[in-house]
Amino acid sequence: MASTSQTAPHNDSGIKLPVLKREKLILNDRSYHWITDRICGIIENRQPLLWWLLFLPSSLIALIGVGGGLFHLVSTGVGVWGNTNRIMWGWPIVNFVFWIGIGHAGTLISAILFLTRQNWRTSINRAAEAMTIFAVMCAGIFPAFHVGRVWFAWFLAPIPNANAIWQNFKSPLLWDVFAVSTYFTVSLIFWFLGMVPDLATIRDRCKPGIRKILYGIFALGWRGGNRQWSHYEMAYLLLAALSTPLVLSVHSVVSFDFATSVVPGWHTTIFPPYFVAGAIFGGFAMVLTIMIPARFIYGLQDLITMKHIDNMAKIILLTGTIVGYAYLMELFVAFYSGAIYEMDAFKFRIAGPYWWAYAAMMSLNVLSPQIFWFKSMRENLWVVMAVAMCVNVGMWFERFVIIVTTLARMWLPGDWKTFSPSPQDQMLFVGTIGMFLTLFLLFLRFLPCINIAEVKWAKLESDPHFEDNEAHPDEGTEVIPAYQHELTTGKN
Amino acid sequence: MSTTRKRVYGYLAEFKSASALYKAAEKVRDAGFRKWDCYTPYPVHGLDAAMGLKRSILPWFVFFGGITGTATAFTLAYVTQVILYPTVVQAKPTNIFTIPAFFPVMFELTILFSGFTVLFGLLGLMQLPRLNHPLFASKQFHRATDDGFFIAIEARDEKFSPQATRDLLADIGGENIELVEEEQD
Amino acid sequence: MANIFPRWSNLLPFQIAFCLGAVGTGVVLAFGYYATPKAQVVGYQPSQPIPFSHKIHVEQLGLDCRYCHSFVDVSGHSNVPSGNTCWNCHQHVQKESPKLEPLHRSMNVNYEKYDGKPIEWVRVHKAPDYVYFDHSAHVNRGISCQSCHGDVNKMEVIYQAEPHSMGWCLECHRAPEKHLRPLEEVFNFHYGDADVAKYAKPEDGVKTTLDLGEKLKEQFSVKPKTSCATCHH
Amino acid sequence: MSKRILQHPAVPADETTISWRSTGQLEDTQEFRNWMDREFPQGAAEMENQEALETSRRSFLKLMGSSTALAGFGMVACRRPEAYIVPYTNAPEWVIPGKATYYASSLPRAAGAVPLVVTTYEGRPTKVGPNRLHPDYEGTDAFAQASVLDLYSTSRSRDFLYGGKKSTLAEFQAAISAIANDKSAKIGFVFGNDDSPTRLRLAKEIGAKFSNAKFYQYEALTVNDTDVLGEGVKLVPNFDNADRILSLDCDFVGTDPQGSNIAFFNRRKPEGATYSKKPDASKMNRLYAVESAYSLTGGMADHRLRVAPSRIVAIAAQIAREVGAEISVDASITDANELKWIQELAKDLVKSGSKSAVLVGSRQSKALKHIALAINLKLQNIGHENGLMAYKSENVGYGDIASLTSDLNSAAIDTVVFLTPSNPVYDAPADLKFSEAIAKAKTSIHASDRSNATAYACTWHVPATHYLESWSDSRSVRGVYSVVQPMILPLYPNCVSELELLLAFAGDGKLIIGEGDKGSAAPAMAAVKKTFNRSEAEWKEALKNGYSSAVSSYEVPKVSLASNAADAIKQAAVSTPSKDKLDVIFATDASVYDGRWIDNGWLQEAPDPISKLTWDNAVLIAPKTAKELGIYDQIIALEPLSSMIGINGVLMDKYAKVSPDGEGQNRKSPLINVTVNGKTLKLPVLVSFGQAENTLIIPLGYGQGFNDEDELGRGDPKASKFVGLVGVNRGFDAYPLRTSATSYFATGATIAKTEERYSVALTQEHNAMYGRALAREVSTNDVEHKGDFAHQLAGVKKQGNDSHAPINISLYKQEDRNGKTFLSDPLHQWAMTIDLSSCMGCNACLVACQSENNIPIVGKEQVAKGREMHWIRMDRYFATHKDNDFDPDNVSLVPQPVGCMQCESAPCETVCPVNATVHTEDGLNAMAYNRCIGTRYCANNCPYKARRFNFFDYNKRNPLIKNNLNKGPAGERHDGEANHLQKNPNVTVRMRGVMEKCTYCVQRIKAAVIRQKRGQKQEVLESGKLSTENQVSTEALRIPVDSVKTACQDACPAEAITFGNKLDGVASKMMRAKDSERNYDLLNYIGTLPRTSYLARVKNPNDKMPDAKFIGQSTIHMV
Repeated sequence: MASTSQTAPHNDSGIKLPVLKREKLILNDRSYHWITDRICGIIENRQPLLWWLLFLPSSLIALIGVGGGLFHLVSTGVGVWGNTNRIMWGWPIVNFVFWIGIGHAGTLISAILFLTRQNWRTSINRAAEAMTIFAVMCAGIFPAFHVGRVWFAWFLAPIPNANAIWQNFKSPLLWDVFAVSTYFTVSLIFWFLGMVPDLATIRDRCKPGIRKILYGIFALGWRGGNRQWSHYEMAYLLLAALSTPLVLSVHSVVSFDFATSVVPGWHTTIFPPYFVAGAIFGGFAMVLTIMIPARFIYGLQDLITMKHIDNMAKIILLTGTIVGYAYLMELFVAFYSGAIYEMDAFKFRIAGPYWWAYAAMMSLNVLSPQIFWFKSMRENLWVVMAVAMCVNVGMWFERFVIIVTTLARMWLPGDWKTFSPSPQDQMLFVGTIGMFLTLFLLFLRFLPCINIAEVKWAKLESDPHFEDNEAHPDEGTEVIPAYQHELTTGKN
Repeated sequence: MSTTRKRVYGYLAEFKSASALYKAAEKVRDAGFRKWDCYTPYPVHGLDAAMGLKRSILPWFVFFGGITGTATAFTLAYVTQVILYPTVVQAKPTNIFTIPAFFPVMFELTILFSGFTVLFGLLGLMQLPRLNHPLFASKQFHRATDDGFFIAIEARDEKFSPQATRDLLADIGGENIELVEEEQD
Repeated sequence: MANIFPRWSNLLPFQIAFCLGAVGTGVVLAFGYYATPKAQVVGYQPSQPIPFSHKIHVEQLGLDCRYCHSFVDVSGHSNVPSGNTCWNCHQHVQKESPKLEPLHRSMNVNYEKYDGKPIEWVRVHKAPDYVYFDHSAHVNRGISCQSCHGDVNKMEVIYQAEPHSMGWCLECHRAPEKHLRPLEEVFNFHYGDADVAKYAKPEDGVKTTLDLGEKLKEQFSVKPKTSCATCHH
Repeated sequence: MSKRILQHPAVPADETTISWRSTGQLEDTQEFRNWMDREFPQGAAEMENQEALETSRRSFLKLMGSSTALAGFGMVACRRPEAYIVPYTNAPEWVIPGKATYYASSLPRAAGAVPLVVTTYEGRPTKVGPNRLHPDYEGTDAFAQASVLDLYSTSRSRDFLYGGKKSTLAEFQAAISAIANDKSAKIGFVFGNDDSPTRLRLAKEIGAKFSNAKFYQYEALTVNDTDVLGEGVKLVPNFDNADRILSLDCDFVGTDPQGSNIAFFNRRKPEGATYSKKPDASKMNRLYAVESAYSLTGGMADHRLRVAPSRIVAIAAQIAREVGAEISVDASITDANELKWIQELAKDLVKSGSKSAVLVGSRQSKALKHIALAINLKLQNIGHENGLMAYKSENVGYGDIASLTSDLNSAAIDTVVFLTPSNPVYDAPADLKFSEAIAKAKTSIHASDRSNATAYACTWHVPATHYLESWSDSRSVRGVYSVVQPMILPLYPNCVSELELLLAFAGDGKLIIGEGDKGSAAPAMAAVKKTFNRSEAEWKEALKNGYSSAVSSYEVPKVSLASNAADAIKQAAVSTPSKDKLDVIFATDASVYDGRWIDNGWLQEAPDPISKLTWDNAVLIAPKTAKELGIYDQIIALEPLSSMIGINGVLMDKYAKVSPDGEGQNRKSPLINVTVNGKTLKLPVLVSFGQAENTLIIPLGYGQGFNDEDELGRGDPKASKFVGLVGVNRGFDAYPLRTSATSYFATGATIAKTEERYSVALTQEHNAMYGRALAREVSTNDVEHKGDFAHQLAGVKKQGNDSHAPINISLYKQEDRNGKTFLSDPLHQWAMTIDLSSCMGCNACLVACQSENNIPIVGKEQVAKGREMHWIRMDRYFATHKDNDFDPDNVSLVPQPVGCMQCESAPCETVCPVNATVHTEDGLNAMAYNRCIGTRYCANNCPYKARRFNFFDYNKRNPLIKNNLNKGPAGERHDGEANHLQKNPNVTVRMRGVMEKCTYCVQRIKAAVIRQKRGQKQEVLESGKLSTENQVSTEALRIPVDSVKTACQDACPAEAITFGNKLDGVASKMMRAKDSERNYDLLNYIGTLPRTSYLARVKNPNDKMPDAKFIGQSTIHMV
């Protein structure tokens, strides 16, 4: 598959480059031009067959699942879903929280890692941000169409009306509306601004024609002058600074939907940190799920190196452990409350009608990442991929446990009833997965999936004082090309 | 080939590496030019100093943008919830003690407004979008977004002289020096 | 390489932005006007099967509202007079008038086209189905017909004078004094500051209808509610 | 201001007839149009038409007004649809458009007419309530409440049928005049068991006219006591005087009414009927119940003994012996516990002597009735001052179904007229082979409002009027003369009332329907008036009050043991069932009674009070028996133990796991074959707690017709005609198992398991409280604490979790920025109490709410999913004292109606993003439907789960058609618009996607408040002074104490619900109840400050009884 990745390293700057004593983020002394070529190549060359094999089915699923599903829903009523008078929020909200969670890693990588000067982020942040945008789009579908009268959803917008009535700013749901829409908008800005220089690159490489014009328009006439760069860098820094609290706030606000209620099992102060950790956890898992195949398909092993994967695995291990702690703390808080309702809520989670969901959540989210304590496991891509998939599933189950299990056994036993999802429920969820894949594949097809400018900047010689180092001769460290490394460890 | 006289934009010179560009920039700066710029495929750190650029004022825009957001959210919430039509929900007060409930929205709008100020403030400062620019007419300029490092000195600069400037660029190591002229359309 | 975009394109983005802005504002304004009940119903003046003139009956003949709308202070629903109410007079008065043909149709047994079918008046004032407006609750507490239906006594053909939107209702529920009257004046379309003297002494500081309204608000302990269930159930 | 003059096309004269086609398929008939003209002779009431009929609260008026529908469209569609106001031409008296008119009437039935007050709007009845003026006021049960729906039922019979084919009035007219003029006709009339003086008079006239006329009385589940007490005599409990009551399988509060229970329930309240006294256990009555399966009566009982039906005679006999009545029956009680129980019971009865009452199930064997009578006579408790009263009706001299059958077979009669509400071809005992007998008749006429099995078996079917459409009279339980007057002319012009038909026979055979010729008085009314035969003034009075004391009521006979009693008792079969000789009880069903309510959606959807089953019947069986018979491989427990990690015995605890039959829409009960009397019936089985072992309970009245959509493929094109959309494919018909000998219970039944399962829709899947002390009970006679009642009362508020829950303290003051507090209304602060001590758990409140608040039915599938819409639901909990060693399987039953609690600090409100549900100044938790966008967050956050969501357009799309709801816009609408005529015009009809819930009947509150203001104005004007010289005090605007009744409260036959204004203080019954020590808040722990509170149930056990120390303790000593 990764045929294009086998091109031999060449160095057109002529001179022998001494290297500082640290592992390079870009292997094999790739030149600026090589980087440009390789990344733009993805867009300019014909897509590998695999791309079509993924794109066609997923777009079809998206069309039927989301398009068809929503049509039936709106024309007929929320009753087509499995929700009942007992479980008023069923799968739809489970899926909403699931997707919103995934939508966190992107901005996190771009913003927090940027602020903390983690240069290794440069080669994954673009894709991660794209993922964020698409995940939030998928997430948005659920709450939006979840309301019984979606044609009156504009009641949520504080616009003056003849009824002289307003929204209820005490409602966590209203906070949610503001939080999610803000998050989406800011992420979009962040993503787009980050792409402008790369769009210019593509523009300048295109043959004249419609594509050149389109890229030209979106590149806004970027010239790469330093008078632009200086503002641009500042803007990027600011956005990062803004997004960091934002990304933390969004899932906190989502968790308020539960934490501020009186429902036993929801009414917990640890929800915000617990949800945020969970979101980062799930988000990184999804990044890995998508990037590992992508780097093979497009031969980006030199840009997305084992170091990146290793780092992400470590983050998953950390956040996974935090989430595990939260799970246990919940139990303790319930026990400590001394209230039968609280205690039962968790008793029923563990061993009640949905014990399997709880078991799945525990094993997939808390146990599976523990394998990352071992370096060898972090270096084995199959393992990493497997764990990432486990976490994706596990996080869905976490939301299922929180929402469905709790509502099915609330205060009055006389009103207990279990929940069963309708086909439309499942259709829509699968549909959003299809939609997510479709959008991501289109992104790979038409937009630079790696931040060209930043990757170049991550090269050592990008430092203007680089040549000053010639003073003290340094042969640099021997580095095995990443993909050879994989050939030895990963493929068995 | 057109016979009409073209307006000169200025000189465009290429440099072989970021370091070379850096050093050259310092010289151009010292030569006292104002209307010139370095073109690089990625942000070369320290180049601002080398060019003698001041720190971007964008943060100030954003600061005030953010303040506006906070104020908007607070006014919106307070006026509608406490003054215009206070509704009784879960026996929660509709007076100053209600304000904590407004914090999430206030926070979000602060971020949102700041975000927009960043976007539009930046576009303003970079004077983008500008789809047409004389430099695009240059044969080699497209490498500025790939692996080329350029300096362009504009003819509008009062220190500009067709010969001296060209020599200057040559001295500081500029290659493929090119006189960029604006296209007629 | 050459410029892909012509020079004039540099202004394009700004032009586009400007146009969009203009259009957007226009749409908002348009919506703001047409989406409000005012635009929809105020001034709604359909033609009626019988060109009944409130002006003549109220202003010239001085009929009380309740002569025809007999249940307005008893029922939540202000009734439109039954055919025989009209017939009482019009079997004697103006009985030749061609305008009254529909009345003859439904009431006059001797009329050759008599069919006994009721007259179908076109509805002018309509509260939405989810709003429960009770006439008697207002009329009996000193709110005049005039407050909601305008100067009916001046209307040749009846039309809707007020928006009847929720916001409009709330205005009065929050400040009823503007509309409160002595119960005797509820059906008087000429009520004004001149009449105040009848009910209060100027030396008490009660000169205008508003002053009187303030006074009555206390006296009748009028405390209109603005919570949902007041009108919606 | 600009005036838009819009010219509208004149409405063509023929518009009316044209656009009738546009409304509803079903009412689009000539008859319906005619009816319209006749109902409003001079043109319709005020009409209007705007939006879709369905979502309009004025549907009815719309329907009427739709004669001019669409006239304005096209012209002004862009603005607003043209609407017309169509006033009366001649305004009828009494009708004020927009105001309800109330009429007194009564619902005739076998156990005595139910006195009613009927609410009508512009001539259409929308709601029935009890008539409190009536001497026999008894509240209303679910049947009475639901009866109004039958009037508008779309499956009502509209046409004459001849041999099952549509026929006409004219043909029928010809047919009966032939019979009526043949004096020698061998004609038989079959009446119901209700007592109608006019019918009696006409029957006599007919008897005089036709030499060979015979008269019969038949209702499937009604047995009169002729052989025991003498003809027309019945014993009626006199609960005011009954201190000790023994029910021998007599469900007198439920399906076996014996008269008004108001007094009984009032004496369940230790503070007295009006909560005005100190709690005093000695003033309470004590109920002993001996029964096989849980009935509501058993639920109320202080001491309950569960025995198989075939042993009840033995128990009764033993009691009789202990009491000292000399009767001989070869049956003895071996079980020591039982014996002790019986002895103490007997002692208690003897002690109370004449202040006791022994009631026996009306369908029980004669032997048992004799024994009961013997006991009563011994106790000398029959008489005015005593526990029982005997009454004698003149409504006697009728043959029964057996004699009818033999007369038909022997051709003693060849013409038969069925006027009974029952359905003999369907529900007559199987051994009579009634359908064969009826086929022998030359002419058979069946008059009913349902074209059921009998209708098609007869030569003629006559569409009968509903009791709200017809003139008649009836007698309540103690014989008080009660009028039945029509609220409305027959909805369908062919409908004939019972009296009209009889008049035709009595007269020259001319059938006059509705009003007389040329508007002369209706003949039926004339007939009733003739029977009444008093002055015009008294007649008017009778119509006004709904009854007349001027007419003599029942006489009081002397009752004595029948001569043949001894023999009858001797022959009494006493046996004991075993797992291969099971007892079967053919029970009266709480939803369809004997099957006559099969087409009533409200009743079908109202869950069975005990099993919580909707839309079906099932055989009930005790958990142990179910295990023994191998239906389940473990004993189904109240709070099943399950293990955490699969291995039994490891970490066993109550994890609220799903029952073996599944839960919600996945619940499927096993089907078993029940074989008895040589017949076999396959039906689903449900485990029922507190039921006697080796006993099967099969409710009757279901399975009347199936079409090809039936889950078990029982489709039958012929039978499917017998029922409407509501009644089709419902349950299983047990009548074929039933013979005249075993009409109540049979012995020797066997069952066989099948592999099949059948989906059942339960509204409550978990029967226990899981240690939560939700529906609390206490004992007057707490044996462990030396019978300290005070101690028990003091503990009520501290039961369960509340024993250690800290008090909730609010951080902030409840006020707005001007310091105005929230619950600021100085006039009214509404609140409610529900007294579990008198609440028995019937569904009257639930159905009353449904008819008051336009609540739609949703159908079996939706109920199974858990989407029923009842604003007030009836939770029913079983609980048992953790170390009950007397009979641990005899769990106690505590019902708990749950509606919106109107929490002062309501969690639902704060989470609504659009302010659709907020609090009002007078303490209501308001719900603005038109603001709701349906996020359903409120319902999640409601701890009581009192909120209901319109998942589909239940009011628009017919939920009963298979898969119809999922078709959305393509789905079929409700067939016809008649059901919209029932809607309450003062309550919005909710559309899909909207949340709804109980609002304390806010429409009634508002009406009362406005009425009060109107009254104020009158005073002001009458004062003669200028209005401005009058001071209207706040107090003057407060409505009179307890003058508003919510629908549930009004309906409640147990007066368990009180509602009122907190600011009235102890003047209000509600506040006195709240001051009771028994008063507690449900889920007080959350601190929602609910305005609805509960009064703990008080059990009044006899401390001598062996089970005394377990009674009324189940929520204190929870398992």
